[in-house]
Amino acid sequence: MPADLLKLESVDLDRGVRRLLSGVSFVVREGDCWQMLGSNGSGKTSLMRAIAGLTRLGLQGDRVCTESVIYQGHLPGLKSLLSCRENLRWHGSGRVTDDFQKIDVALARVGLQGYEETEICQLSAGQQRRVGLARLWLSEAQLWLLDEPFTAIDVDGTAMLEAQIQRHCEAGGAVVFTSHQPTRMAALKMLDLNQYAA
Amino acid sequence: MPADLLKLESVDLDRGVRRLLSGVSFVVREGDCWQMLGSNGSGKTSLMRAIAGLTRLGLQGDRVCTESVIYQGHLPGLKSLLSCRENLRWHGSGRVTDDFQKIDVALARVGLQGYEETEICQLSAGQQRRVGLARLWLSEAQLWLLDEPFTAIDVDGTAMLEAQIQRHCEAGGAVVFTSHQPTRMAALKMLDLNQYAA
Amino acid sequence: MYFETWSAVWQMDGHGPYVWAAYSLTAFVIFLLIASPWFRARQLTQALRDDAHRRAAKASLTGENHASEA
Amino acid sequence: MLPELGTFLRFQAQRHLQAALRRPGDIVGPLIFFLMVVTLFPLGLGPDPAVLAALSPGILWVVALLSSLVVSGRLFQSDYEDGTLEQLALSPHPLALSAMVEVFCHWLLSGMSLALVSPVFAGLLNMPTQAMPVLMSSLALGTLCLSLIGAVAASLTVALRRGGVLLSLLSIPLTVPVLIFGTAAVREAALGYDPTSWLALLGALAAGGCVLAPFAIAAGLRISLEA
Amino acid sequence: MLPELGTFLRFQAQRHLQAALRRPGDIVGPLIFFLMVVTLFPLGLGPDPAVLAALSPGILWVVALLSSLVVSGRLFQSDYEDGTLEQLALSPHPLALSAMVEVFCHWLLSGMSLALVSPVFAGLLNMPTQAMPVLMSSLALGTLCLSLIGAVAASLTVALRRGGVLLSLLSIPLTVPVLIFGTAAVREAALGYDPTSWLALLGALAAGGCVLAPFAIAAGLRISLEA
Amino acid sequence: MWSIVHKMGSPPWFYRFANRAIAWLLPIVLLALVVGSIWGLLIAPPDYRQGNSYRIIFIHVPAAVVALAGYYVMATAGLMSLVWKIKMADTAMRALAPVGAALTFIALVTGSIWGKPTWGAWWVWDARITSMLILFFLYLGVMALSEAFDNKAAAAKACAVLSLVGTVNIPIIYKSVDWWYSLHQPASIKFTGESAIDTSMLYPLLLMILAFYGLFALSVLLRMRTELLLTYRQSAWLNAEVS
Ligand code: HEM
Ligand SMILES: Nc1ncnc2c1ncn2[C@@H]1O[C@H](COP(=O)(O)OP(=O)(O)OP(=O)(O)O)[C@@H](O)[C@H]1O
Ligand SMILES: Nc1ncnc2c1ncn2[C@@H]1O[C@H](COP(=O)(O)OP(=O)(O)OP(=O)(O)O)[C@@H](O)[C@H]1O
Ligand SMILES: [Mg+2]
Ligand SMILES: [Mg+2]
Repeated sequence: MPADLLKLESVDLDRGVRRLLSGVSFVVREGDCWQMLGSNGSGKTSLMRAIAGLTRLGLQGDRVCTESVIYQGHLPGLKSLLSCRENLRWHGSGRVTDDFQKIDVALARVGLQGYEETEICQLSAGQQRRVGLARLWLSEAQLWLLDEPFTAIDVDGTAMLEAQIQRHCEAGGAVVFTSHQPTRMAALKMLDLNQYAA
Repeated sequence: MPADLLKLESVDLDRGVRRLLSGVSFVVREGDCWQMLGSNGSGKTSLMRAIAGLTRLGLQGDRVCTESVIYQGHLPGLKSLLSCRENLRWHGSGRVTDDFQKIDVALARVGLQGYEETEICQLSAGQQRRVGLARLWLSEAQLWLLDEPFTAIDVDGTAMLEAQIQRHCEAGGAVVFTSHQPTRMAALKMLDLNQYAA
Repeated sequence: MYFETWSAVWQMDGHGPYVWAAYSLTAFVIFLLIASPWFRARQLTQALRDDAHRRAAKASLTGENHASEA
Repeated sequence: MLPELGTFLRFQAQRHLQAALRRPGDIVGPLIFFLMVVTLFPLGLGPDPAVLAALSPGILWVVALLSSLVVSGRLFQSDYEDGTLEQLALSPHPLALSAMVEVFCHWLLSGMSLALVSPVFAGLLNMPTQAMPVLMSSLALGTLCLSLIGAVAASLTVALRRGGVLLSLLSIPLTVPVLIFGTAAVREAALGYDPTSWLALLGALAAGGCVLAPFAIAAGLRISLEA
Repeated sequence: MLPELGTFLRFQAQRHLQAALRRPGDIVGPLIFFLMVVTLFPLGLGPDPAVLAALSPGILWVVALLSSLVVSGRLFQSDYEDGTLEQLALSPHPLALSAMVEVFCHWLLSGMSLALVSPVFAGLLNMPTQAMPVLMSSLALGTLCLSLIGAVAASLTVALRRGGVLLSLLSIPLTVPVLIFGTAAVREAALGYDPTSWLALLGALAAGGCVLAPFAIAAGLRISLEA
Repeated sequence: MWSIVHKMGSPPWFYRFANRAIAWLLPIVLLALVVGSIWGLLIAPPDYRQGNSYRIIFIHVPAAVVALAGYYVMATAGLMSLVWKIKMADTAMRALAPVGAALTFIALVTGSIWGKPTWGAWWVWDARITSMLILFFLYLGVMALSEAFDNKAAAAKACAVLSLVGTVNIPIIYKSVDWWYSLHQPASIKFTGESAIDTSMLYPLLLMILAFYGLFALSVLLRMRTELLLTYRQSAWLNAEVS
């Protein structure tokens, strides 16, 4: 049986004084791909941050999570004055690389060939998101937590990202992502947060 | 024949030293609904801002645009410390209202009943976008320029916004919007910016 | 010439260091003011010319190819 | 419905004041900052009351200038970041006027409040009591000029990432006359002379600024939206 | 692959310095700001060289303190706003160390550069030449303390939309010892006495700060991410 | 008149004009600078009160005079860029500030070097010196603003606004600094040159002032040509012009 990468057991989530979610239980195993669903304001972002360990105050219950995790939230974590290549030397959550060839390959994968030396602030909304997503090609983390990764990404980019997510899961990783759009991915598990609304 | 609300005639668009688009011509008449397409970085946002009249330095060519226009870009134009209701008293482009009933109706339409007194900074990403979109229910402008209005909006919200856009066009208004997702709207005209790439 | 000897020119009754420092600093700034845009322009025109040559060479090459094909 | 210009400007002012009153820290903060900086001077320059009294007009005015600059640097920042500025620029009402409304509200909350409490600070530095009214009025007029200058600089730098220091570089040279007239008025008053002419000069600067600055601010904001 | 702590910190430092050097204006800017503020004092206090020379240690130190506080208030701002801070907090490397790297880089670029050029400013105020080395060393040590204090305040206030100014005011009282020791050292040196004991006190403050501040900063940043 | 302005506004025409003007100006300016310096350093007699240190005047005063005038030239360029939207005025905006700042710097540094033997101090807060320092700050502000924008067109417009605001302010600043200084009952320090200057010193001074005006024009044209080469490196006319 594949190993558990993340385990929530009857977790309650508060935001300020309000209880958002109660009794959430779910387990992410190697090879799993979860889409988190829920209407606006249902608590997807809050739960994602709590899973990643960014907010601990509002979380009650048992949370077990692997160390080998990468989180990509609404904010891309890019320095707007550095170029794409310089930014990706430092690709999140304490991972760094000096291998420019690998970085350039990742940039090409997300469709940014020719933009290696462009500063982030000179890119369009979607291009900036793509630089952030290029980290997924560089990372060696097992569990990916992605909050609305398809935002501002065009049709080609969406297909490419879906393929990468599936590849990662097939290789024994696991992905939890939120998205309001239906995707074309196979073997997707759904976690609907509306049912846990407190 | 319906009147022209916006007319671009062989317009070139520069961003810094780079030419983004060349030879764009299109006309928006009353009742038109245009979706602007184009891959990431093709110049949708730049063109939208130029149409609205926010950037003039990079635009060469003839641009005629009605005065009765509302523009909603990537930034919602909301004060994060004011409540939804207070924010909507001032609903963009110089229009104001003191009619709280109308504001509350608009908020209910975008699914934010009960959040009238909540401060913007306490809302989720999608809820904040919804407050911005509530302006469309309050506005009396004829031409709507919407840059990625469906970002962060859930499935119900998307349907509701699509319906509102169609209603506006049927009532003799016109809408130009960008979106990477295909929509379910009827009688949609497409403007593909990739074909004007310089 | 007002001064009698060259050493008097350097000394200037004790004010020499000040005067010469002022003049040499000015000369340096003027040199920068003229030289830096001058060399930058030379560099840029050279780059443009190189580009033109490269394009011309490429064009003639492909042109020959077309000719040989025909 | 497009409102009358008057209604529109009233709404603008209400919006601005409401948002500011929602965080009173932003109004009280600069005052406490001022107070603390004033207390730093006896620590740095030594506690001799006579020396402090002689220097007090200069110290108070320099500190007022600095704190006014620091505060007014953020004048259009939030409007730019949340997209309000785009909406104002697209409004059929003149951008110059709506920007001026913001500047006035800002001045009311920062400059005027500083002028009102300034006697407290002056007391800390042993300034003679007869100079206090002049201190207050010179600060009231002077901070209006400073807010206008700061607003011009802020409008030009609002789109620039990390425009913080740049803003001071642009505005400090322009503020020199305000500083000179302001200190002169207070010093004359402290020495028992008539400060009216200096106050009149400050008033002239403020009036001239109110007429000319709106154009510069509107032009600056439009350029910032282009960047 | 998870790098060694050393490599990771080196990358952090490079990233920070690169972004700063991309805009040399960001390093030169604060120095010119300092220069401008120094010129404001003769304008406010009068041009008498003897008075200015006597006040120069205090003036230079107060201005250094203010400009250091203004600059270091934004220390973690961009990291917070662009999401870098979230990534740092999730990294297995201690947040305290990566934050300290930022503080050191910041100090190198702001405090050290200020200390290096400070003789120019001192010359403008006619400070005696023999005090210059002491001015430089006291500023180098003192700005390190100021950066640490500023960083603690910045870590606590980075997420606050409300009353941010108020909290950063907490840091001014903490800086009082630095100001007192710094001015004392320079004044003693200008009068021809031995300033070593004051410099030693400053050094002790800096060393103590380097040991304790990291914990406070890391805790502050984690709290800010919860907000 | 308008046709000239129109022509000046066209980048190709201006590029050709700049090339020709530089070819003429460069030797003339260098020659005038060398002749004026030799005249001032070696031939002119010393001042009866300051001795030989006064020879700094031949660079100090020309630099100060041209630096002051330069700000007004910059403001005029700003007006042309904002009101008539002349493209070359944008280019000029970005070229003028560094040159003006350099000349102001020369005036400041030579002045303070001159101050050491004369007053015994490198720096004194005299009214005119203070105004010059503020002018230096104004130039630095324009330079910093122009560097901070990525978009060159926006940078030029922003600098135009700033320099116009500065121009409105300059007379006020000068007047206020004068009053500030007289308010403080200045110490006994005075400029010596206020009395009529002897013709043996006047002629080299006039020559140097002319030479510095030429230098100003020359370095502005040089910088503008570089800007043109950068901005229009893609365009056909420039490629034709270069090769
Ligand atoms: C940093 C210090 C100084 C600065 C910034 C400075 C600045 C100026 C300026 C702006 C002018 C004006 C030109 C005009 O009004 O047309 C000038 C002229 C002059 N300066 Fe200086 N100056 C400095 C130091 C000195 C010193 C130390 C001396 C000599 C003792 C000196 C002697 C003169 C003379 C003789 C003139 C020309 C005569 C006149 O127009 O009154 N300056 N300087
Ligand atoms: N500030 C800037 N300076 C220079 N170039 C820029 C700047 N912002 C964007 N660009 C460039 O302009 C092009 C168009 O950007 P724009 O934001 O208009 O694209 P878009 O079509 O809206 O893309 P997206 O779908 O990603 O939102 C991009 O290729 C980008 O590289
Ligand atoms: N800073 C805050 N303080 C208090 N409550 C908040 C805050 N931010 C969000 N909330 C509330 O928490 C709830 C969940 O927000 P969250 O951002 O997790 O939603 P979400 O599911 O990600 O929504 P979306 O689809 O819009 O991104 C919302 O109802 C919101 O009102
Ligand atoms: Mg969310
Ligand atoms: Mg876009």
